[in-house]
Amino acid sequence: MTETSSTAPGDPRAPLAVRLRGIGKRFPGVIANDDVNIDVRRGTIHAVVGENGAGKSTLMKILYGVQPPDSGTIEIDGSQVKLSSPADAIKAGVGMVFQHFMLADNLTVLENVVLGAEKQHGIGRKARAEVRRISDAYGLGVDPDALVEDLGVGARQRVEILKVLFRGARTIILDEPTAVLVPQEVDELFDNLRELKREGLAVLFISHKLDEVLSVADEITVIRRGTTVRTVLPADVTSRQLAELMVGSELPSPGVSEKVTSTRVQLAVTGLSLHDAAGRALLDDITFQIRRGEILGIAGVEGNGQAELVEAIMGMRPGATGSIELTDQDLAPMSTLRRREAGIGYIPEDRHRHGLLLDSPLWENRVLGHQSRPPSASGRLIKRGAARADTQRIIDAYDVRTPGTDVPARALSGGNQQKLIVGREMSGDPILLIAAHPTRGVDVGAQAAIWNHIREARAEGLSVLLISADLDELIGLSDRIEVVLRGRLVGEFDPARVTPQQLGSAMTGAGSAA
Amino acid sequence: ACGGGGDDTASDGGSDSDGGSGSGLKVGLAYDVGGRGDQSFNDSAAAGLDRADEEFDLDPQESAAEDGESESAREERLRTFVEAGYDPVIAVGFAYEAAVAKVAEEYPDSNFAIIDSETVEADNVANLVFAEEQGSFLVGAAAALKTETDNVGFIGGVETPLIQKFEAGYVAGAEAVNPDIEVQTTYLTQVPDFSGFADPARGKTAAEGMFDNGADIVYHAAGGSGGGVFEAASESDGLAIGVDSDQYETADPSVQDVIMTSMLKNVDVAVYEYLAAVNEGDFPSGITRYDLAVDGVGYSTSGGQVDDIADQLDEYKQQIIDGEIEVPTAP
Amino acid sequence: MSRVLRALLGLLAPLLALVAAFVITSLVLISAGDPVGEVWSEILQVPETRNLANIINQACVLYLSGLAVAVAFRMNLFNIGVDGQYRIAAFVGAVVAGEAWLPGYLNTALAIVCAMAVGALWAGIAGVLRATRGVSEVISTIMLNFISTSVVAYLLREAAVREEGSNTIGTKEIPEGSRIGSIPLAGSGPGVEIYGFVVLAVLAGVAYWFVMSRTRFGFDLRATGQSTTAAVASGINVRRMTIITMMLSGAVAGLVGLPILFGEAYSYGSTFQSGLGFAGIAIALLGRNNPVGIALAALLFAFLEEQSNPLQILVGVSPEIVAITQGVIVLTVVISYEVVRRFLTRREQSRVARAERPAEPAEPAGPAETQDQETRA
Amino acid sequence: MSVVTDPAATPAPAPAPASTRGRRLRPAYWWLLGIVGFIALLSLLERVTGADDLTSAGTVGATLIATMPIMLAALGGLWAERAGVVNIGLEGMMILGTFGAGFFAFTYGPWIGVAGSVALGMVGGLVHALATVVFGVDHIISGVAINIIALGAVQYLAALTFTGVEGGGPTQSPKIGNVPTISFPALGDRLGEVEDNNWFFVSEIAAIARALVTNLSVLVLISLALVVLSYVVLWRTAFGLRLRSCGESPAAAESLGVAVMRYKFTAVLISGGLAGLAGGFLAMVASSNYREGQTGGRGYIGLAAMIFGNWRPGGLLAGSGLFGYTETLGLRQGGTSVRALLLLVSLLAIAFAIWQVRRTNFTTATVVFVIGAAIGAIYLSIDQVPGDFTRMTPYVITLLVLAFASQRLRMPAADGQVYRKGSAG
Ligand SMILES: Nc1ncnc2c1ncn2[C@@H]1O[C@H](COP(=O)(O)OP(=O)(O)OP(=O)(O)O)[C@@H](O)[C@H]1O
Ligand SMILES: Nc1ncnc2c1ncn2[C@@H]1O[C@H](COP(=O)(O)OP(=O)(O)OP(=O)(O)O)[C@@H](O)[C@H]1O
Ligand SMILES: [Mg+2]
Ligand SMILES: [Mg+2]
Repeated sequence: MTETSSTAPGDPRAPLAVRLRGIGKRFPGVIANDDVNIDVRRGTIHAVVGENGAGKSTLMKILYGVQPPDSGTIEIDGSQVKLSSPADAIKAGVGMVFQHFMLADNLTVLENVVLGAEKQHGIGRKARAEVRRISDAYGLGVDPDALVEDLGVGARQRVEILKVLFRGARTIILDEPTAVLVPQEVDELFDNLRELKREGLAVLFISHKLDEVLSVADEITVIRRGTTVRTVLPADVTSRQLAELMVGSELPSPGVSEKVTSTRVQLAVTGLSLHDAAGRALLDDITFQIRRGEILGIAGVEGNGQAELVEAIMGMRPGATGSIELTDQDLAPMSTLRRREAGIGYIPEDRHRHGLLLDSPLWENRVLGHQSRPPSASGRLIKRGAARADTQRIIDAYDVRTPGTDVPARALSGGNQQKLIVGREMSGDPILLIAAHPTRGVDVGAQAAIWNHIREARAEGLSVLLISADLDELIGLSDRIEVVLRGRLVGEFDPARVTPQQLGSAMTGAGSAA
Repeated sequence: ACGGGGDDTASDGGSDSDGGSGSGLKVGLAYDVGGRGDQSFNDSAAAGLDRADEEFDLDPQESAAEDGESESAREERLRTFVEAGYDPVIAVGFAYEAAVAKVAEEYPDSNFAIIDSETVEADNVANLVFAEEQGSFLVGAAAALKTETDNVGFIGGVETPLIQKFEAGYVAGAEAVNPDIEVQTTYLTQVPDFSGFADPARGKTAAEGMFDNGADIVYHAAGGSGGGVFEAASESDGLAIGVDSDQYETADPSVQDVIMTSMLKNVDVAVYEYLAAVNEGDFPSGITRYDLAVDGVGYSTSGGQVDDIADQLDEYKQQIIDGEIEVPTAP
Repeated sequence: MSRVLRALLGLLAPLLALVAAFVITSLVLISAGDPVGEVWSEILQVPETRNLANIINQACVLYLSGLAVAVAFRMNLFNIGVDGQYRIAAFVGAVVAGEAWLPGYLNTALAIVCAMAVGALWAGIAGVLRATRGVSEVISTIMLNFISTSVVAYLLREAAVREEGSNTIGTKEIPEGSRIGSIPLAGSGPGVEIYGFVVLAVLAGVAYWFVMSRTRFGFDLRATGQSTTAAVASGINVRRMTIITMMLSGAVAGLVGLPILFGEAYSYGSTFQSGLGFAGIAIALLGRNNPVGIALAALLFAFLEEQSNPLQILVGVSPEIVAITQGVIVLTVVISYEVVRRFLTRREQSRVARAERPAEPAEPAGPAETQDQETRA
Repeated sequence: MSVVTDPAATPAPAPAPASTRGRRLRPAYWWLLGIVGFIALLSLLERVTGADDLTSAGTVGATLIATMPIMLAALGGLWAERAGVVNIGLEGMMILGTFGAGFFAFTYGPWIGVAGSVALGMVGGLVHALATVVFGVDHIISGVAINIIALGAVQYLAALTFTGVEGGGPTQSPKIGNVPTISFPALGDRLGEVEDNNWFFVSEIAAIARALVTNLSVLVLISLALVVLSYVVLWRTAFGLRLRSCGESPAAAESLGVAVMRYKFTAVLISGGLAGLAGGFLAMVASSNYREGQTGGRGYIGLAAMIFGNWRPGGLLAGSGLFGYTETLGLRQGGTSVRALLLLVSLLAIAFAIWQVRRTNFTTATVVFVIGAAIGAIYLSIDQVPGDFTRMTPYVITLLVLAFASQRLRMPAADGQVYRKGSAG
């Protein structure tokens, strides 16, 4: 996509919306930010990129008053400010959409929006009208009286943006807003951003998806190890150069993997259906097979049955009808544990909720899901020594950055937590790996490593069911892609020939399946 | 719960002289849950002690049990008294039954008295027991004589065999007067929930229920919950019968007029008489039964509401004393 | 190095709490005008052997109660119902033992098994309601406590034998041969004995430790407690675990009354000690669900109870003052653990950070610490 | 510590759309319908079984008195938990309230007594707030500790203050004055006549009205007003929205500039004050002095009533009302009234079973039918429920109702979680 912005990128005449100078922030033992300098001009989209843990979120939190900086100055619209709480930042016209949604599920959209800004329009009719007005003006399509828990991710994202606009923010921070969106939603979001930009707002934008960054940003600042490395114009760099700037060295070229798909079917799902209590179909007659050494990608907008499909295969959802066979064994009568024992590995979508015991040491997390199998258990007893040793093996093999096997999982950064989970689920030689968003929120380096591990295992005969919102990942990794829409499989694609745009329209039901 | 005597310097209960300056008879009194000031059973024992103290100038010390405490805590309370030189030690309440038996054996040279239990047999233990059923019989008869609806009530605090004795006597007395009388009975709680002795709100609700259901006189053996019974009686234009001591004298003036009579269980007399004997150098042992014959139980007349039936009641009393009427001890 | 430090800090926290409790209690005493010095010298004097035996006995009972609560706590279940469970179980145990269908210690064993089974079933009601109907175990166990009071009262009256002239009722006495003998406390005269059941309590503690930390069942239980969602994903049947854990907790609760039953009272009656279940909650919390910690907490509580008992007689101060001490200890122990934990977490994090950034030696966490929001919070 | 149903442990069948639909309908309308239906049901039951104490004015009046302390405690729980702090210390704060009422009302008169009970409850709330909000202590631990401390402190203080006072002792205060009551004797008598006529439904309404115009304590009115006030403040004001947001998602609230800690702190203080008032009510209105052990676990019951009421003011009023009602029935003419309830429960169970059959849920249907039939058989075979069992009625009924209804309960999402400042993001 070529740059068609109305404001010239880096237009020196545009006034500075944000001017950060010498920002420093230390956490015990960590320098999260060190001498960060960024200028953001009004009417531009300014992207910030960097590895996991580079300090992007920390910097944004400082700009939003969540955390105080140790050093440095912040100027907003030309005047120096001291932000000691989000309230100060909101007053200064800064709004932020956090990396993880900041919404109260059990409150309505309206309540979520007016919270903290009740003085503006009250909490009643006037506020509702204002929400409607903003929603219409920017085409957000948000119903103020809907319960947030009933909304999908895309709608939540728009509520977050509405929150910011409602407060009349002139400077908007978006921390990884696209991680959970499908291409169409991303495009919509970007259209919204460009609209905001035209109105003279300044947007700070964080993403690990460098193509997106190049397509939407007017300027890009790279952060490495807490410090600003360089600010570049998107026209001047390729995504590979950008990645190398982030990492500080040359990226290894991705190894070519050979396909060894055999004809033996390892997983056969036939006529799988599932209904919710109200009788709506969550899964509707799903049929597919995965052969030995094959990676089947499932593409779909979140909430179209992916989670239910995974849970049905894992045996975590009672009530599914149809048959699921793993190497000719019927899985139906098996509990989740027995299915795992039969050779299913499972990388869950939400690692904090489904993958880890955050307060338990790493070695206990290694045991999780393998509590009935060697090396971590023998009979009814847990073998602590063996579990520790095997954890160490995973740490070495998967490059999990941790001082040891006894630290609690919570102490690891997201990327390292993910690597531990991948290592765990790959151990015990599974036949089938169910990988839901295996690299979500993981930086490019760790991402490549995880992909490599999956490819290597495939070469030895592992079948993989890959679910991902990252279409590049799907296309790059899968042997075959099925698209799921409203609980049904609506089309199969060959990753060698399909483009993300084609996939995207199939996922939203816009274009009929190829 | 702590006995009042402990704070003797701060309190003006006038219960005891300053430690050591008395005649030297060191008396220990171990109360049941509630302790001095419960306006009920324990207070009655305290009154006996106070009277003895006044007359013989003792050196008393008190301590009260805690709710749900262990057996060893009760034993230890007695031992502490003995070890600190208190002799005799009076245990108020059947809960001390096992503890007294054990400690009395450990200290054969010390003397003990226990109220409401006759199972402990030892040379150094006096059992002071009461015929509550006999007193209750009389107030039951009084209720039956006074009722205009032939419907009376009984409210027990906690359903224990002791309180059931009150019930049994009361019902027997009422039925002796009028075999067709309706007697409503309720207990507020059951062991080990002793809050039935301390919950006037429940007492009031239960009594109201009885008044609404046609009763016009309600007898309570519910300790502190009795206050609620009196209030209910006052609000429902009914009458109530007090228990243990003459509650006409101790209850709040606003409910005085509804207290028709009280079943007297003269724990104070028992304590006093025991201490009087001890003061004489005599350590009684074995069972002393306080029944109608010795005026150990009875009914009160203050307020004058039962004056008109006094003759009939005295007749029943004589029949019981003569053994013509055998009052049951269990319902 | 970290282990030693950890241990030292682990000791520091309770010590801090004791000091805080001491100070606060003293302040209360002073402001009420009570003799502080006498109170403390009475409480803190070395207990006589007789009192020591009482302390151990009482601690044994409290320990079992704390253990019962802790089993459920480990799975994030809050069993407020130990009180009802132990009473109904002790009653049934007493009836069975009193009937003496089997001879000698077989009878004892049968009664213990029955008591545990009844405790398990009673707690199991809450477990089933939680697992199948989603009823919060907090409410159901509170309700079951009250219900068990009525049930036991009713059954006791049905089963009671009453000695002539006694105002208590109780179940049939356990025959001599089925009682659990006491262990004389070393170097003391006759009559100063501790419950033989103490041995069983210690065994229960060892079993608790072993099951929790060494077995798959214990792992599943703890994992479910930490995160139900992760437990489900790892193949644990959470419903089943909920029911089993509640039943296990109830089974341990079934033991609570038995030391008293077999070592001292020999029957269940109206003066049987009550309220042990609630004490168990505080003790489990104080002992941080750790078998040794629970033992120490039980000993501390029993010590305070025993030593405060004569306060009224000897010093003239209401012994309830130690309840304040106990409560303050429970509260301040957590606060000081929290302070210590935050300190350790910070250390842990700096270690992790160093491991994550091998190229860049992390700076010592000096002034940055004051910026940490945790210290401000 | 999860105090409440974990939805993951019990995959709730409750469909989102259905609940949304329910939410859209006017709750006031449902309430009215429910109350009218309930009264009609009771008056029918009364006719069938002859248990005429079910809806007498006396029962209604006593129910009001029995309900208020539980309801106030539940309201205290509501304030704390809506702000995300579990308050198991309600019992202790209530105990403090009973003493506060006893001491201050005795010394300075009834209204100061009310204020005193609130103030002492707030002291408990303050400790809880300091521990949970400031020091980040686990809410359960703090609550349990407060219960221990409060009990000990009150016993100690009572021994110190009431010993030797005329009419008082270490375990009780002297009699204290009540706050004024409202009575319209003439109206009450007229209503009494209507009640005595035994007209279906009308007499029952008259009985309720009569209870409301006879000896109605002002504190009852204040308590009921507090429920309404709590609803208005929590659901209709900006302050309430902020407070609730702290219980739903403190991180979101903080990210929008809400001073989470301050709101939580305030909420727990108010919670303590309400629990204290519950104790004060017990000491001043339900009885007329402080007595040790007076609360009898009502704080815990209040907590249960709040959960029962789905963390809503109307719900907790219903929960505590059900509790107060069944307790009152058991205490008054338990034998006959509770027997009548058996019939009701039996019929409801059978109806439920039939409904389950229509939903082709045969196992549930069978189990529930058998239980219903068994209860019906008990009803037919006795004419008085023994005392031991009437006393357990409120607890059994609560369990039963929860067993059938609790899957719809939903607690504040961040309830019980320790929140640290700066966790936003
Ligand atoms: N509250 C905190 N306490 C201690 N350390 C922290 C805290 N927040 C962040 N850090 C540290 O600061 C570093 C920067 O974290 P930050 O979240 O800003 O990274 P990021 O660039 O946003 O990473 P990602 O791309 O994964 O979102 C992390 O490595 C982490 O170790
Ligand atoms: N509130 C906090 N308190 C203590 N440590 C924190 C806190 N927040 C973050 N950290 C630390 O910061 C590091 C990174 O956390 P964070 O969740 O931002 O990782 P991440 O790489 O951004 O993961 P993800 O991509 O899943 O967001 C971890 O080491 C964690 O221990
Ligand atoms: Mg980030
Ligand atoms: Mg992050």
